[in-house]
Amino acid sequence: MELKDIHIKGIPTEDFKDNEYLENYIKELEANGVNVILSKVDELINWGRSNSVWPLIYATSCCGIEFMSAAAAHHDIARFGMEVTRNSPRQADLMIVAGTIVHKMAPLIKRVYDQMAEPKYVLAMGACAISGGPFVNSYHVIKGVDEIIPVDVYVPGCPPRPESLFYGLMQLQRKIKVEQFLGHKQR
Amino acid sequence: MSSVSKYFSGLFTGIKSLLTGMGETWKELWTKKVTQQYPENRETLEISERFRCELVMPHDENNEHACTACGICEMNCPNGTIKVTPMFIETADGKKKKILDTHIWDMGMCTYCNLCVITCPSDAIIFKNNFENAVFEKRKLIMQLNQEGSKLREKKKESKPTEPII
Amino acid sequence: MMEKIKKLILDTVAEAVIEEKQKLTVTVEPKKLHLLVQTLRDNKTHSFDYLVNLTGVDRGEELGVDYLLCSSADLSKEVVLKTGTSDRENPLLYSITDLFETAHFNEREVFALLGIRFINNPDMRKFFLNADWVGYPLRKDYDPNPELNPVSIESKDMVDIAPRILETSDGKLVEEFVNIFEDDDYIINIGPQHPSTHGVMHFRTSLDGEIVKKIDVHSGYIHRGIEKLSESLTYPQILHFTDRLDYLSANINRHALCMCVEKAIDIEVPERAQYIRVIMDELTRIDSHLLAWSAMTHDLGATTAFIYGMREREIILDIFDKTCGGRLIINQNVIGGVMFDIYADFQKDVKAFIPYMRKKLIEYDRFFSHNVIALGRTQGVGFMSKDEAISYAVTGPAGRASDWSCDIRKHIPYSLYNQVEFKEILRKEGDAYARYLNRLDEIEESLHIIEQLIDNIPQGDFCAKTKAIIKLPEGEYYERVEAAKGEFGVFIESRGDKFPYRLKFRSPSMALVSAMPLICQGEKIADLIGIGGSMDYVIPDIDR
Amino acid sequence: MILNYSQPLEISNLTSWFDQYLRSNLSEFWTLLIEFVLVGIFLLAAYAVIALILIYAERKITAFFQARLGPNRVGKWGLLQSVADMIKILLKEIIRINRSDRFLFFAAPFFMIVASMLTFGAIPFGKGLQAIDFNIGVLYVTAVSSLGIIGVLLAGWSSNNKYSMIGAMRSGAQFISYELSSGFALMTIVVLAGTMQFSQMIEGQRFCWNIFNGHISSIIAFVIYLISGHAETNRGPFDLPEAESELTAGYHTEYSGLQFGFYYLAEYLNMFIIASIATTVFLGGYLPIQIQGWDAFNGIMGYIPSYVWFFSKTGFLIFLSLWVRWSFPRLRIDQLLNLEWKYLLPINLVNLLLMVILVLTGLTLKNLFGIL
Repeated sequence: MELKDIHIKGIPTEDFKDNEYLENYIKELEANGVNVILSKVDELINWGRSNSVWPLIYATSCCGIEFMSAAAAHHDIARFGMEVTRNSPRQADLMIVAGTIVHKMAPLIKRVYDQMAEPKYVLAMGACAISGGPFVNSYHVIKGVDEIIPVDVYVPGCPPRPESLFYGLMQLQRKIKVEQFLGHKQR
Repeated sequence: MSSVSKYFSGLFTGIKSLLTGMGETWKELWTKKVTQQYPENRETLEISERFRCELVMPHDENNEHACTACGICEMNCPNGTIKVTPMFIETADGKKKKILDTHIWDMGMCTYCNLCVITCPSDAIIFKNNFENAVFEKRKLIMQLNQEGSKLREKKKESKPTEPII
Repeated sequence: MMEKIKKLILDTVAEAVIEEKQKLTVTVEPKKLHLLVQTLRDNKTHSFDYLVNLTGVDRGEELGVDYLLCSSADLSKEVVLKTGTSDRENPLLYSITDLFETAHFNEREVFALLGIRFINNPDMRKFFLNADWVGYPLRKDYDPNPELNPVSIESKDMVDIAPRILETSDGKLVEEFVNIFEDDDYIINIGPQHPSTHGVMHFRTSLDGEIVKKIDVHSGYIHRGIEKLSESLTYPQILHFTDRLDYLSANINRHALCMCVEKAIDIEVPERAQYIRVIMDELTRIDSHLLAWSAMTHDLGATTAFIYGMREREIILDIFDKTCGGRLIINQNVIGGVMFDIYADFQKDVKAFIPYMRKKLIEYDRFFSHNVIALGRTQGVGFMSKDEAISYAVTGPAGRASDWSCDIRKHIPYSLYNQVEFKEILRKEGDAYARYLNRLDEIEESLHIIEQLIDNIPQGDFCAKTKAIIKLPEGEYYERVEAAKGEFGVFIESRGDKFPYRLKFRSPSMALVSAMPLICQGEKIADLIGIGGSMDYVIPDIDR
Repeated sequence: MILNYSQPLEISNLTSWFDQYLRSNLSEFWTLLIEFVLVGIFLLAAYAVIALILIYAERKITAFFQARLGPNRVGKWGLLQSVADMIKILLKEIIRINRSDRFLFFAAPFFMIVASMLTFGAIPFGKGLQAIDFNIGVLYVTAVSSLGIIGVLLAGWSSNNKYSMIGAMRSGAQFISYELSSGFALMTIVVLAGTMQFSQMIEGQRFCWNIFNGHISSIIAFVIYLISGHAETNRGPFDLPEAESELTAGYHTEYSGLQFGFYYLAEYLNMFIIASIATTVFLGGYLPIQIQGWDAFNGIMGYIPSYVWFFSKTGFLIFLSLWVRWSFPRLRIDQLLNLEWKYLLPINLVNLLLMVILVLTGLTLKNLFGIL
């Protein structure tokens, strides 16, 4: 598999940022070697997975409102098939961390993450979730949600506009499309 | 008797209100949809000029920028998103001069409050509206704004950057 | 009048120190405070029955509390009470929770952040922070070393035992522990991560079947320490926090802080900036009310209505976006004016929006306001009387739904509000439906205000020149504005520095949440959510 | 009297040919065995396909009601969206939950699926497209479809989750009460039709659908059946058992992966089943629109295959149910029970009596105009 095979409707591969990460990822996977038939099945599975990402919104503050905008009529996250927001972590595929995570919240976000079923992904939306943002110097704020749970995609902005979020979601779709389910490497 | 008439009037006003509501959704079913289709409309999508997404330091064709490494933006940043590292060189006439070494901006931490831009005395940095910034690794959000080998634009006439200052 | 109040105070507590600062300020010793507050509240002629703000301050040598009281009939009548204790090891003050219900959460907040415990407060747990938090962050000698309070990812069991200190009739202090719930209560956690708590509120709710028996409010899941952070930032830098308190009234909150600083250092704000500010404020209010409407309908299960509300909101966001480069957090107001002038088509866009919004209001009315299911779920549900509203300091559309005239724009007109004509929407029912209707009517009033201003924006500067470094002269400054959720206040104590010595935001949402246990009791669990929607609180505004 | 039209696209042509072919080559036993297996496979496939189509349709229609576009990036117009969802959900991890009743927890989704599956077998999809034609078809369908509630109750109980528990209890209360009125509504029509067998009931509606035949009484029964059927499927505004604003995901909060997929499928299938029973009982099932005397018109209508008629009528009812779902806020539990016990049930009883009178006095449409 090569990077240019990963097709996302509407944006050519070379226009995406951070392509080198995916290239490295593919190289790493190829080093393990997978046979062709399996990789075709993998492609089908990944097609299904990447197009059916049901989010769980871990909205704590402002970014949550922007997610609501993204879900509403003007932007319509449903076009990506992602409007099925599951409130139960057991049924969700993607946790969108939208907002500041503080000390008191840390155990809870970890717990919700643990309750999610594999395969699961995390998207850090906005400056607070990425690094603590405006409150980075505060005594009660965690400097980035990646200190607690692994993050797949970072969407910067304060808050990012819905289009930015969609761009991040497409980045995530690209990442899912690279993964192998039947091969060796599983998350 | 009144309770019976209340029962039926309650029933019918209730049904009427429900039908009115259904009428509204029926109308909406046929109105034009307001959805804008990003990314399919990427070519035509207009993000307002002033929208703040990415801090950039405009460079002209000679690879020159306007930053004097004064550090005012760094001082004004409320949460330490900007790191300006100056470098001292000796000019031809033997004076020590402070120039910009690196101007680092952490996109993942920025609150887009615009204080750095409005306080910059030499209008060296501006916000751009390019919103497609999501990446897979946090370290890639830390950006160096001055290009490799760039230098300070000599102050000649009113050599302001061509972009409109927003 | 002022003399009468002074006399009343001196008659009650002879040794009280009365100063005339920005507001009438009275300093008393802790033991006399309760008596004084009670007298002020209960006297007939100048009743100070509305506790606006309760601020804990580390004054250096002593730990103190400032109370801002005002009259519920005339919000411009204000008095500031101060008290304090010099015992930093075990500071104890007297609670006024029995006089003002709103004091309860505020006192718990002061305990969490400054370590002052209040005698006779029925539930002295820390409000924002975990019980095992080391140190009191707002004290000046707080040790910020992260090793003292490491990040823990271990889930802990909830402990429902509250300590309290009571004063017995013979003046002794007794510390005791009370169980919040009974042993066999069926307790469910609504929150902190729950689809309809409007953020990360945590209601521990004990149920009797479907009926809510008792609610215990836990907060602080998004306590970000804004007040502490502000103490080391300059005034222009602090501005960006105000947007993130109640992000739906971002512009109004920012207006409050700007006004507070402007008044303290006497900056004349250009007329044009005033117009832009008020128009943007009202657009923000519409935006916030629309979201409240949408969220409430969503809470009641009408997803379609939610989408309609968000659709109309998007038009306002576009206007914001074009004016100041932000959709939600707009960074528009700065000290001395506004950051960006309006764009060329601003007036055209806003004028196109007004009739559109009016049309949509009619649609909302037909679609939801008279729906028999919606009526059944909101009418008579979550009742709050006027007295309760005042005691819990519930302002904004929710307070006005209980027939309490509490619109700061009418009582203490600021900016251009004394030049425009608008109605204060009051309703007597005090239930969820009244709160719901109040919001829709207030959207109409806001449209009316914008209509009066939009064509008359004068030419001129949009921002006054300010000094590079803004220093506030020593003193205490209060400013109150009417945010979308209710009264938003800023209190700055300055010691002449470029940083504030103490900065406190009076958040309307805290009062709204504090009333939740009262008005939800005995209602169904489904109504708990609906009432939450009708109160329309924003959690980061509470937790700060 | 009954027009025997030949329809080239009718599937019954194919099935009867196939049946004859098998019988001519194999013994009775093998013929039946092969046919049973094929019918089973066909039903299972139809089950999955119908669910996928319904999920897609609902998401699209919902979007259109809400001024949006809905899924449109996976395949043309998003047609493959539910296929992608299915692939995903099949391979999603199934979480074993500590401190739950393991056996019941796993059994619950199967109850749900089996109940709807059993009902599915008795529905006449078209002429000759019915697995079993019971002589007590109506009773059977009512009885079997209500087994699904066991799945919901068990799920709520065994999950050891308080939200699930409340959801399941609500579901129980809701289901039992609404089962009454849906049963009564069907009985009203049984009185009119004089039979419980679906095939006979359908044939009796050739020129006059039951909803017209019993006029006032039938229409009342029809509306009541739609309301209570809608309530039985746990869909908004009756979605209290999974009311997401208060109970996150209600009774299936703890289910993940395929098990959740079962509930998800069953929800849509139940919606389909309710609509198809209503079609069969009230709207003449798979029969085309026929008007006594207009032979040319009848011929044209009859040319459209019967399953097309069936699915379009069912589709219309499903659309109606979606329209209702996306227009109203959710009811509260006491409102829900009020609606049933104070309004639907009494009206229903009176209506049943009215129908009896109508039938006895011969005031039904057929008798009034002397048709048939």
